Amino acid sequence: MAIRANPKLITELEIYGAQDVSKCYHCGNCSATCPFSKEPYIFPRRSMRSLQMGLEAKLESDLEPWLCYYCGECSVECPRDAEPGETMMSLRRWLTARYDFTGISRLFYLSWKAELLAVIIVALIAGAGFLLYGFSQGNITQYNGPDAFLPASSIHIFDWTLAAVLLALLLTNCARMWWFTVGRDTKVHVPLSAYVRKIYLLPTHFFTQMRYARCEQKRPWAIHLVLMLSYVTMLILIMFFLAPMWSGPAVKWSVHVFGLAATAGLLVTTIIFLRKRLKKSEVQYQHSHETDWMFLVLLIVVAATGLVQFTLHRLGLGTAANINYVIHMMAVVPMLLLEVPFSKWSHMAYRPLAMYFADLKAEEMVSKAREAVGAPQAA
Amino acid sequence: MTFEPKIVGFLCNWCSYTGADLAGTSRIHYAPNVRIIRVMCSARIDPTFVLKALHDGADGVLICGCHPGDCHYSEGNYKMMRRYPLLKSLLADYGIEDERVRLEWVSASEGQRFADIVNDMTERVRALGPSPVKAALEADLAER
Amino acid sequence: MEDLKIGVFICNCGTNIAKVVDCDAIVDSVERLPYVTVARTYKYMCSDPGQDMIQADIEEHGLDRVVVAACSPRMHEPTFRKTLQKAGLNPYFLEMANIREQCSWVHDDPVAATEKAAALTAAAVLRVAHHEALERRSVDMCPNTLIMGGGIAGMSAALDLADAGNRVYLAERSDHLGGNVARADLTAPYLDSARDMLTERVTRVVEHPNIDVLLESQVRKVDGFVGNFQTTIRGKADDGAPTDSVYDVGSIIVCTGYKEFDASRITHYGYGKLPNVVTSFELEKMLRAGRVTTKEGRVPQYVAIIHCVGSRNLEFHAYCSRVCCMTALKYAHEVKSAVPGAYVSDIYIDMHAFGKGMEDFYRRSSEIKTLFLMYEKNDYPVIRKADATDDCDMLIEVNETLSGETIEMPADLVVLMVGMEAREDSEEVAHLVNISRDKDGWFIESHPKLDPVATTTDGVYIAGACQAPKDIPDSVAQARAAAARILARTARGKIEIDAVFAEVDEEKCSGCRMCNELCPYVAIEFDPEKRRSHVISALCKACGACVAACPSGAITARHFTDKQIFSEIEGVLA
Amino acid sequence: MRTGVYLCQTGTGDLDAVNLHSVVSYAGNLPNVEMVKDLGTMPALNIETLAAEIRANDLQRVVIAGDSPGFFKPAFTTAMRNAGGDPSEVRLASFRQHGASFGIGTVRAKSVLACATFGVPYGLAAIPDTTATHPGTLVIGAGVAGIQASLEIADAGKQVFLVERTGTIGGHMAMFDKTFPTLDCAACILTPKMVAVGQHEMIDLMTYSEVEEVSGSPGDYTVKVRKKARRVDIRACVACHACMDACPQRAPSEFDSGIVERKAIYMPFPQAVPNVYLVDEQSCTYVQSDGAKCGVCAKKCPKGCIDLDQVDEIVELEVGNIILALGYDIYDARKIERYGYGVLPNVLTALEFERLTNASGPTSGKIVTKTKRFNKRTKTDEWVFDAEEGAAPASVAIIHCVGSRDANHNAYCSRVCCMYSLKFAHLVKEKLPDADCFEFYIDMRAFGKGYEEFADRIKAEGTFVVRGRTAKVTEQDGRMVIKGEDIVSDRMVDFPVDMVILAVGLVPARGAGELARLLGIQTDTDGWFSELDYNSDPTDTERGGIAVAGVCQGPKDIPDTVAQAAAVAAGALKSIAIGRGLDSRASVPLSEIEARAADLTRV
Repeated sequence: MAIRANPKLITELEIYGAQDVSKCYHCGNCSATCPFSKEPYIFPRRSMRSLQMGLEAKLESDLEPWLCYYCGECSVECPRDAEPGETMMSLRRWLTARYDFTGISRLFYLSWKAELLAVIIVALIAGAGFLLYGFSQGNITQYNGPDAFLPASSIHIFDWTLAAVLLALLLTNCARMWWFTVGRDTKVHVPLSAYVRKIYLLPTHFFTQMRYARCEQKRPWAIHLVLMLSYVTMLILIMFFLAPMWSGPAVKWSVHVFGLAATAGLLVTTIIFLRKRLKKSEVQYQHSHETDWMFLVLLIVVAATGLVQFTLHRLGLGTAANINYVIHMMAVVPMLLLEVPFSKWSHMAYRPLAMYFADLKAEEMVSKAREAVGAPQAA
Repeated sequence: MTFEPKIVGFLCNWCSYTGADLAGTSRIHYAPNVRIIRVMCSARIDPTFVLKALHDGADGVLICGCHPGDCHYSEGNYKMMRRYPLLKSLLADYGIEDERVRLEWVSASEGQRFADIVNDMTERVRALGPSPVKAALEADLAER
Repeated sequence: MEDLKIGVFICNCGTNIAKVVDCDAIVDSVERLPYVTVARTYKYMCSDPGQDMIQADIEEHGLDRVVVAACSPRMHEPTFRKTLQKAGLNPYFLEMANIREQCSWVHDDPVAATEKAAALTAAAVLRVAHHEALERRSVDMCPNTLIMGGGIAGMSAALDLADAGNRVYLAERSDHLGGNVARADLTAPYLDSARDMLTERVTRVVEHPNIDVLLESQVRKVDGFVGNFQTTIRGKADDGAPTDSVYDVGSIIVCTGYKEFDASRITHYGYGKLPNVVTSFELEKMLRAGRVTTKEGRVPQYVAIIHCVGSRNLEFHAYCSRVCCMTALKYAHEVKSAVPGAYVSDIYIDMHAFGKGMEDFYRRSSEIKTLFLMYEKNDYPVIRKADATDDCDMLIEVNETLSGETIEMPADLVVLMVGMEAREDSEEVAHLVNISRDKDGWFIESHPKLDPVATTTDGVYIAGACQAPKDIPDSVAQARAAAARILARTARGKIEIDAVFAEVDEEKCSGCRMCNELCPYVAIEFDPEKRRSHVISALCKACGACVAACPSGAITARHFTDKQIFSEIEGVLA
Repeated sequence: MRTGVYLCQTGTGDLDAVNLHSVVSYAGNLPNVEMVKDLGTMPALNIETLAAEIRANDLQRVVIAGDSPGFFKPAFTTAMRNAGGDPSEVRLASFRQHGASFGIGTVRAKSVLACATFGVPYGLAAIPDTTATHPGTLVIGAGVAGIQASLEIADAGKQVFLVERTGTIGGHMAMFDKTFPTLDCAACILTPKMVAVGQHEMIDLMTYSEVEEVSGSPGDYTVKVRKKARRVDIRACVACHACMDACPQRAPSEFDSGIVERKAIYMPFPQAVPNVYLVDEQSCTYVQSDGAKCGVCAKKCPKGCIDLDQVDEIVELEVGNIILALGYDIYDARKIERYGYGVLPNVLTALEFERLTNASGPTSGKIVTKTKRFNKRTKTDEWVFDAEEGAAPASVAIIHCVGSRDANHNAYCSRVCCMYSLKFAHLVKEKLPDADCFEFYIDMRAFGKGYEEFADRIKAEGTFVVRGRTAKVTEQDGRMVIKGEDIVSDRMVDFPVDMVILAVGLVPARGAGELARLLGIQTDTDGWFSELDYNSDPTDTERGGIAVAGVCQGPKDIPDTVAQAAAVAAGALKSIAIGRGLDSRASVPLSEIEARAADLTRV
């Protein structure tokens, strides 16, 4: 059955960052250079091909973009400067938009103005909400205790509701991802047992990012790992240990040590990323999409205000602490509400899932492919 | 003493004779039994040349031309190629062993190949012993 | 045989020969041979004193034949021939025995080597006795040239020849100069103006005092041989009536070019049935008119270009037409320029961007987002009408090898890159000037590397796309190469004929005409009156094929006569 | 005729030399020019706007001026038609095409533009006057191109000075075994030509010599040639190898592309012309020690024709024409580390394989892999070709486009690699029928007469032709592991072979750029000599009496090279025939071009 080519798609992908894909003349260098390119997942060339021809359905069902960590080797070796690495990155953005049923993600990728506006609005609403709530029932000078401006208990409830919303959004998108990549694939059928058998892959990939470690340079992997772990630690602290975090002014090392470590981790890694993106010395940081900046900016604001928050509180400056906290939340809320489900943060969920799915499908495919092993056939 | 065959070689000027010269300039040693006669093209080699050589006491005849497709005169060697089987069948009728007359393609860069051919042919002809033609002619003379 | 005096000179070549071969022994052995008057050895025969020695002996002993036993004749035959000449002897009274390359350098046993050297020298002595005095002759060379075909190749050759002061007759079948290039507007890969180039060429040709442009003219008859052809050309008189006129020329250049492949022969492309399937030349017209639209007059949104139409396949032509790839890329650029919004796709097998500037041109074509689809040889794309619901007029189904998918490419306008084909009159032309054609009908050059413009008929040259598909620069280069050949000869004014060639003894000739067919250079002519064949010495290259083949032994090869070779055989076996 | 001038640049041409502002103001003052507009680089043209503009100024002719204005022409042609004008009145003023670079840039651009506004081809208006031409011709480089050109001219009875840098003529072609697609042996074709050159009375052959200085003007050049000290008397030497046998010093043989060694006093190859020895001063102990050590060859020479103290000699030549036939060098494969050339023993360049497979090569044409050998002099293990000990490779991989078609190396296509790679495949299959042979390519460029058929034949012979250029070569227990993508069968290539042949591309010969400066001619961005006009004048150059032939103008195969070489001969011969040749194009002043263009429009 013939697939209809769509020459227009390539133009759409430009906005997602794939500027040079049309230059590719298919020498196969990139796929051969890539440490992850293994049968049955040969990339990035094939993805570039599908993109050049605008085979949307095919691209939508591809897991390859998620198997690429953009070490940049392919882009360096490319004889036509077609930037295969950047193309894969752009495809990840495009896929994120495709998985997202709300269409918000697509909107953000296509127009940075929209994203900025959304972030500002959400931030303002959040800020206003907290202030109203605070003044309605508490005392601005009080940070914690009985008549605190923003009592930990209610923040706790707020966090949980936020998490629920966030999770709901993310899960639906993940479900869609599954449907596009595995569910509706008629060629490969993955038995339920396999899902169960390989479920362990999810946490391993999530917490170790072990695939990334296979890249030629190890440093990017380390940085990513630190960032990711710090983020998760912070999430856990806020979700489950909010009260002890809140307590003070005396430092409660049992929790705060984690908090501080995570904050440090976040700060350091974000600063590293910012520097790399500004310097543009390495291929993978040469072309930055607006969403990349937004993500980093929000993150550093959150981390910084978080730290300030901690100090003010320890110094017992209630009023300042409360105001700063509101600012902190003005960054946190849009980040959780917009970035995590609709933008770069969603990779945290999609990547491990992709590895998991890829593994499941590979089992089936490889067994099929086995028949045709031997010397390459004459063209 | 061992029998030293006399072999007459007809070589085309452009490929084979040049190849034989190359064997020389590259100092590739080979059996001294072949005496080379230069012709412009293998197509010039009249079957009577071969008969004449055998009649005058040659124990073998070696014919060399350019590889098919390489002929300086575009297709002379093909003419030789076509002529050769006829010549061979004729010689067979005369009872002259097949290996005494040989057609080979030698290019201007095949000095080594030429040397190998000469050595090989010399060995084969030596194994065959003196040409029957010589003996027959002497006998013939004796009768008269 | 009259009383001969033969001198034998054996070179030691330092130790090169003397080390293995006992040169004095050879002297003794050859002295016994008939007619040998002097036999000497010397350290370096090729050195000046060596040559002086030979010269002195010739004069002193009145030698009339000379044998030099030294290195290969391919090395020093010219040297010693000159020596003989200096001594007033015919240079062909020399024979060399190759006792270095083919003796001392390849053998280590002195006895055997000396024996062989002696035999080779003896052979030379016996042979030289039968040598005849030969003279290099020369025939007059008519400086005029007939060029068949007024395309870019023909005009380029004409200008070179005419600039050098030679008369050129430029015969063109059609009513205008320029050939196929005149149909193009821009040239790949730099998109330079083809029109400007032609205007320049045509103006110079037409205004050139030494060029006679014969439009609507056909060559009807060619007689004679190199340097002296009589050509009959049928042209139009002022009243339009056909008139034959005869031109004497020394050389002929065939630049008859090519014709485009007839796309309608490939049914699955629907050319002639689907209105919006056009050939490259038809698109060229649209571009020139500034009107790139479908037959219905709509501006096309999708334009597809299909490569190798009639080329590189089993059904039609196995060969590659060489220019289509770049022309296709040219169209990709031009269409994008003429219809900025259009999506151009380029359906190809291999992208032949081999020449200067071409790979860069290819890169640029992808930068402007031309979509390249690759198909397997002999697995053609198929074009069908699209459905009403589609946003395009046609759909092209391609088994796309780079993705391994079967792709359906939308198209409103399909351009077929038709290949090059030998003109239908090529057989006639070949027959006229007596040259051969390959299986595809292209004229065959005498040797692709030695001699890419000459043919097996001396004095007749080929240039441009009539020899094989070629782009403009390569055609021009070839045309000028042909001109160079002719200039070299006209510069001398005469054609030197090597003294070594074949001759027919009319007494013996039975008129069987076997040799006529055999000669690769068609140098043997049959005279119907005498019922005898004779050799046109100017054309003979002295291979001797005819000599060996002549059933009545009527043909002799000068300097390689049966007598000479027989005595050489006797010599080597003595 | 109301004319509008638009300046549009593609930004690819070398335009630093053109002052666009002065060109714009110049255009404004040209007769008939109603409007001048500079649209800058790679403008996005809106056809309707253009049409409106043409209508508004009611232009009858539009001139597009720029580095490669052709790229914008169809847009203007369409606009012209939509505006109801005559589409054929869109003219091009191409700066690149007519060599508007270097010093002449701006004035050349102006002349080209002027002609276009008059609707006259620049080539027609800018024909230079002729100057008296000296009958002698200098040919630089004695490869097949130089040899062919020299013979063509000398056979016309005209004097040729043939200058060759190395010790022998023949160039790269002499190193080849077979030539594609006919597979006839290179030596059979070339040696007769070489001998002819050596014996030709009209050719003054200067091997081991280099052009030092060129002065004078078209038709009358004075050339200083340095005849490097060969240290062997060409006329006396009879090529006995006494000297070579005696010589204790060794160096890699250039002719065998370094796969074997030669002596310090050597003959490049047995069929060299002139067929005499020469001393390589770099490796000669005597020369290096300023006569203190060795000198044994001179003592051993039976003819005493070795003069180790010989010094360079400068000769001065008077010539009318100069033909450049420098040829090429091959791309240094070491620059592409991922192929491991120079590190992995059995990764060879194409030229090395040519010598390996050549019947007259070090192994007499036997294809073997290298064997490890302990070198007593250097006290190190080294990999050498040994016809006896060397094992025949069971599998050979040929990688195309090495250093070519690659933005990181040479962006251009080297034109010959596809075909010679196929030839290699054939030779491997012919000599080792059981060996597997793989070709890894991007596009199979079999464009010439009989090439496509040849490619088909090779595939039929069982060579695996794989689309997808190999990305890297690594070593694994003595074998070369190649890694790439087999695009057509959608698989990764990752298996070991015994020998890898790199189809290295061609690069301009060493010193080509220097010579270009010396002669005042132009080279393109890749360093190849620029022809006067890509289409109509592929062999002449900007400078009168100087022509280019063969690969030094751009990569070319042998038939195209030979054709071009003969073509340059035509140029030289015609000027000699009438004693006058064309002057340089730059000799025609702008004012005169304007004048000529003006009255050419009248006729």
